[in-house]
Amino acid sequence: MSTITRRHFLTTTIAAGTGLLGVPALGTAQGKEIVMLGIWPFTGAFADVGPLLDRGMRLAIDEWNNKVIGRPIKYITRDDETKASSATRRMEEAIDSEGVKIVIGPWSSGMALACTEVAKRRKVFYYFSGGTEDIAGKRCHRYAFNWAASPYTAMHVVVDNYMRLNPTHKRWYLFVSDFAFGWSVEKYTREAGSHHGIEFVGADRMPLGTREYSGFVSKAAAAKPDVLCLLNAGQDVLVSIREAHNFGLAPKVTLLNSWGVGTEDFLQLDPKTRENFWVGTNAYYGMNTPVAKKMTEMYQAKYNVPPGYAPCAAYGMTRLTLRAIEKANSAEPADIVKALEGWETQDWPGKVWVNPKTHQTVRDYMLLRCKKPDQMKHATDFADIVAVSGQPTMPDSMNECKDIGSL
Amino acid sequence: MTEEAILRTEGLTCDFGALRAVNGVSLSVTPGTLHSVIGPNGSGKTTLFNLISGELRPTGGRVYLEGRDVTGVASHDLPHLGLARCFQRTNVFPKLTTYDNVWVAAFSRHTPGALGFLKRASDFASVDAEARRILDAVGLAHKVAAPAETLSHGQQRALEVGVTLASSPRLVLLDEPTQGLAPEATQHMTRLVQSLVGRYTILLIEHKMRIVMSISNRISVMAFGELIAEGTADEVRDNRDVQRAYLGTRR
Amino acid sequence: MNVAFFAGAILNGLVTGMLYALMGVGLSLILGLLNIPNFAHGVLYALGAYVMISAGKAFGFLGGALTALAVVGLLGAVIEYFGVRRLYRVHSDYILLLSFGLSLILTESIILVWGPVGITSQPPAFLTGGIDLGVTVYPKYRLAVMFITTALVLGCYLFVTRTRYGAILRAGIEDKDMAAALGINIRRVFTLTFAVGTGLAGLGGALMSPVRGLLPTMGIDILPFAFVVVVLGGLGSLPGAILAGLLVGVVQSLMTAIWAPGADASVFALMTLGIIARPQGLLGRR
Amino acid sequence: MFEGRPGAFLRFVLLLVAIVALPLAVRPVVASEIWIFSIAAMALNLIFGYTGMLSFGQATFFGLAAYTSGLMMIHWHAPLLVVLAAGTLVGALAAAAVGYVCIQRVGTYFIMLTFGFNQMFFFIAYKWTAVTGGDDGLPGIPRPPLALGPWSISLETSVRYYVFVAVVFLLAFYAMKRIVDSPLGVIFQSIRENPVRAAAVGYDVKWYKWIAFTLAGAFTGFAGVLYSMMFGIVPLESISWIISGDIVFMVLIGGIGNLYGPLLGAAAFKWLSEAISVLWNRWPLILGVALVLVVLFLRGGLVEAFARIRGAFGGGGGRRDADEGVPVRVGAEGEART
Repeated sequence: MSTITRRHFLTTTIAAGTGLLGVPALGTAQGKEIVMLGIWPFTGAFADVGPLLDRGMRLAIDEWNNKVIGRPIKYITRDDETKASSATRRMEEAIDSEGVKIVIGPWSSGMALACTEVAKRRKVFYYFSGGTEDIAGKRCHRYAFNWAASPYTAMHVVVDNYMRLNPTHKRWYLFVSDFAFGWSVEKYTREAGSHHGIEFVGADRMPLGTREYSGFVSKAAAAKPDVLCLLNAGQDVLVSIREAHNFGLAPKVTLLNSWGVGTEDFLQLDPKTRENFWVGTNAYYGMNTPVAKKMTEMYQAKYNVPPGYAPCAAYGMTRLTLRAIEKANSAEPADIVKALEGWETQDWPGKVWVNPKTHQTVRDYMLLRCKKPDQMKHATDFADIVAVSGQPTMPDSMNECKDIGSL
Repeated sequence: MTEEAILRTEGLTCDFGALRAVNGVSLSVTPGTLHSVIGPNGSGKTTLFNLISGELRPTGGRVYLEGRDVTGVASHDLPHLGLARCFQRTNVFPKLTTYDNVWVAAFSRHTPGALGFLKRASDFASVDAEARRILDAVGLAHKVAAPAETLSHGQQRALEVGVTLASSPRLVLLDEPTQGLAPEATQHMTRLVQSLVGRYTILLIEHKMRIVMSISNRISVMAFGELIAEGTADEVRDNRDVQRAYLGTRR
Repeated sequence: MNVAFFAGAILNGLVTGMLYALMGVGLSLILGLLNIPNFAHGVLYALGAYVMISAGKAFGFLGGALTALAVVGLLGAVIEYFGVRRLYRVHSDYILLLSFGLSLILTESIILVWGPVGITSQPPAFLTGGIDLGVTVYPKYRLAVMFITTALVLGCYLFVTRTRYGAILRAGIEDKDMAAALGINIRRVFTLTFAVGTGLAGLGGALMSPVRGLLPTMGIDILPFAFVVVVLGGLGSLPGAILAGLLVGVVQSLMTAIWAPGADASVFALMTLGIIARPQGLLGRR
Repeated sequence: MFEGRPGAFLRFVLLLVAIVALPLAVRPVVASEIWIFSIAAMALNLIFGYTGMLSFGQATFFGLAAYTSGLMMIHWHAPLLVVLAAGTLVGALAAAAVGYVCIQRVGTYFIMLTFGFNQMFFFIAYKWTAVTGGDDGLPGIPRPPLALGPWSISLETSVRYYVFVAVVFLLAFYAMKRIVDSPLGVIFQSIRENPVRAAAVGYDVKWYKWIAFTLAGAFTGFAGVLYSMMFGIVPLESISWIISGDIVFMVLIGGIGNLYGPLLGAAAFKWLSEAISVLWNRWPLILGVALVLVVLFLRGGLVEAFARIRGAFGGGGGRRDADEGVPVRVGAEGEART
């Protein structure tokens, strides 16, 4: 008795139905437009950095008033949500639906390792600035470049110069953010430290976004270090600084953030907490290169606050890319790559050389020391620049990028 | 050795904390008969049923089913040993169709082996036939495709019995099948229960005295968790203890 | 690993433990009522912290915390009145999914109103900095939070077990139909219970904001641990939730000190063992 | 296969149409994701819709299988079919182990146990950075070619991968249909409807719950492997309770207790989140609102919505269904095996 009851309903397949309701059309007009994607974290652990990166990239494009080699630039952004899955999905979607050929970002090294795979598979130009050595190392490929200094150089600049000024500080305790960035900077901090007989009295690895640092700080206090070296990132840096002060560890023990954002953190710390806080960074607005000075003026005029590492990095990468397009007189990824490889020029960090074999940008890294509140000439005169140097560069033998691969 | 009683309990006891709901009940049921258990509310009848059917674990005493000690055996094993029970409050599968209700009970006795599960449910002709036979027997043949929850109260009681019979048991425990039924439906249910005698041994809990007296071969009377009398309908009717138990004067 | 180190770890464990207890008590009240885990509980904790930040600017620390308690409690009442109440007669899984939907809405709303960026909040002036306890230096604010949350949890426990209204509440949780039959306006009891439960979560967020700082996802990070506390303590049992809260807090803190990677996973292993070993929880009945 | 049941045949044809039409409507990557998550949603539906157990930890099996297959492909360059089999096996074994513990409890305890186990495995994956890559996920997963005897078909492009995913989805769908149409289907539903009576008629309820949980783990693991190959990375999110929540979301939005509900739910969820996420960063807000509305007003999900729409437009010969008034419209698989 197979009466057709109400249950035998006609299923309209939702997939076919909803699909027709105006999903972004496949492939916009390829035409003359050069589409540049800035994939930044607007949510998640690095949500505060996304808007600053967006400012930096927009600043560079505005400087070129939205045109390069006579073609209009279409700048689009996507939110990677500080999650590897979202970064890949959004990047792939932007390549498919907007015809993106140039990708800059994201901010977190973990996301970068995911995005570089997509860039390799989809053969789009990819520029990243971050602490993981893998982009220009183990996972290098022809389409990917790293704007930041190599962690090897950076950690040597920080450790060598810090020990020069504090020869007796031999006991270091490390806080390491447990992802690609943290592992890389830790490896080279230890390597640089070995040259100075530094004793690493302890190291804790905690996930990015850790908020409960009390356990770690009391553990560090028990080890009686001379230096608490913060190799973590984002808000974690600020939380660990405050807890160090709450638990009476600082200011007795020096706080050193070897790969930091600088200005953005200084703004969120009150002057007393900031005193004698050492920071190594790729970009501090006090850098006296013509490009850096001009950029700082433009940024300060627009946002009346000095730019930190994030906007400077985004600006620097976009600027170099645009100049490479002009050098190659083409916006095709392969041409941009060839234009950049082996290029030696003056840009934000001063002298810049793009290593053709690893696509690592060889450039200066900075070490800063925060001033005492009474020494500050004005509200944003945060720190003295202790050292600016691009030496030593990583010996080729140590580099894991054996074959950069073909286009 | 062929045990003459299909079901035998020895000193069956069950405590809920301080309350002793069933106290040392020893009862035996002769195969092929309709054995009723009566007693005022709260005398422990349903608890006795739950002890026999494995719903509750007894705190003392033994239960023998066809000579095998089944005390404390899990309730899902008993149907495979020949015992099936129906519940005082209708306890069927509301969203499943009437047919599926009976079919699933019939299938549980059917041992398809591992590969059998790959076959489509509609491929089991023998189970299908068994389910239809029972649906006809309980008068629900015309309600095959209707979900059980849409049946009237009377029809649901009939389905309750149908699902119980579907496990093709040898001993059937019926817990107040006529509960809450209108007079006309009660008669229908009584005829149904009577039609089962002979093919199954029946242990019945029933409040309506006129029915119990007319259809029972043997009656056990319980009060305050204890067995106070047992015998044929006439013996029980004249027994002073039974009257006192029902009239509420304490012994 | 010297004494100072363990003392610090234990104290931290007690602070987080009391927070978990506070969250557990709120969750337990609602859980006892609805027999489902309230997935929105975490976000209400976060909302409390954010309301505290805004209100704190105007009314100071204490005023901010009380505003948080009131606002989140009120929101809890609204959620119960307009949403949960319609689902009492329906399968409890739907209430769970309603709370899951609400957690999505509230998290995104927090981001819309207060922005995605993490905010750090300072404790009141007289509670900043550390105090030397001889054994170890320990932040004054954390000690203060520990005492406040202990007082709150005990207050709540006494309210539920000693007062007349508490008895009505427990009757409602035990058997809502019977309680209604006895003439208790069960509707109002449930709305108020829900409000108290959520209010406690909001207050927990407000008090913990200076310790942990604010992030829109802070609620989601703490929710799993609040569940463990409730399940370990026994469904609907307040003393159980308090005991379990302290246990989980201390175990997590000690594990962080000894073998940090295993800290969080060990808490869930604790829950699983707990349920298998003592099915109804440490002090639970059902 | 559909002898005498036109409704079922019609639905299957519509499914085939959807499989062909989908990549035209949405990007192939999203279309593949829809079918991958349909498998995971079907698996949860077997436990939740059919057997009545709401598991909030399906991501445990999804993630474990994804990591296992990812590692096999990265380190041993294992072939495609081996990896799919391995992922399914891992999903099943993990589900058997976790399931055995969880089914000892029912209701809220069961939900929280599945959630607890999910969190435990999440934190293990989160901290075991050497193997799983921790927070950054496991990148660099190749997409091995489909080796069938002499032929070796590359799946590099997203369209080819879509075709492959659609075909294996159909196999998974057919397998699930056989399970649901087999006696297991009815037994699971009887356990959902009334576990006490199911035991009383002779079924060891825990044993069958365990079978359902393990089968679902196998399907979920299978989906996890397909997911790992799609983006070439296993993100930490694949084992986090967010994915568990999404899968529950899909089953509920689509409509539980029926084979096609989860497919509708997965399609609606993935398409909705893809379309909106590009337009508005706060898209989960809309999903939250959708979930609240479904729970309050449309508990049968899309399946019921279609039934109502169809009913409103003169539902043909179907007589008014007597249970219209019943608050819970859990649309049980309606075909009576007549």
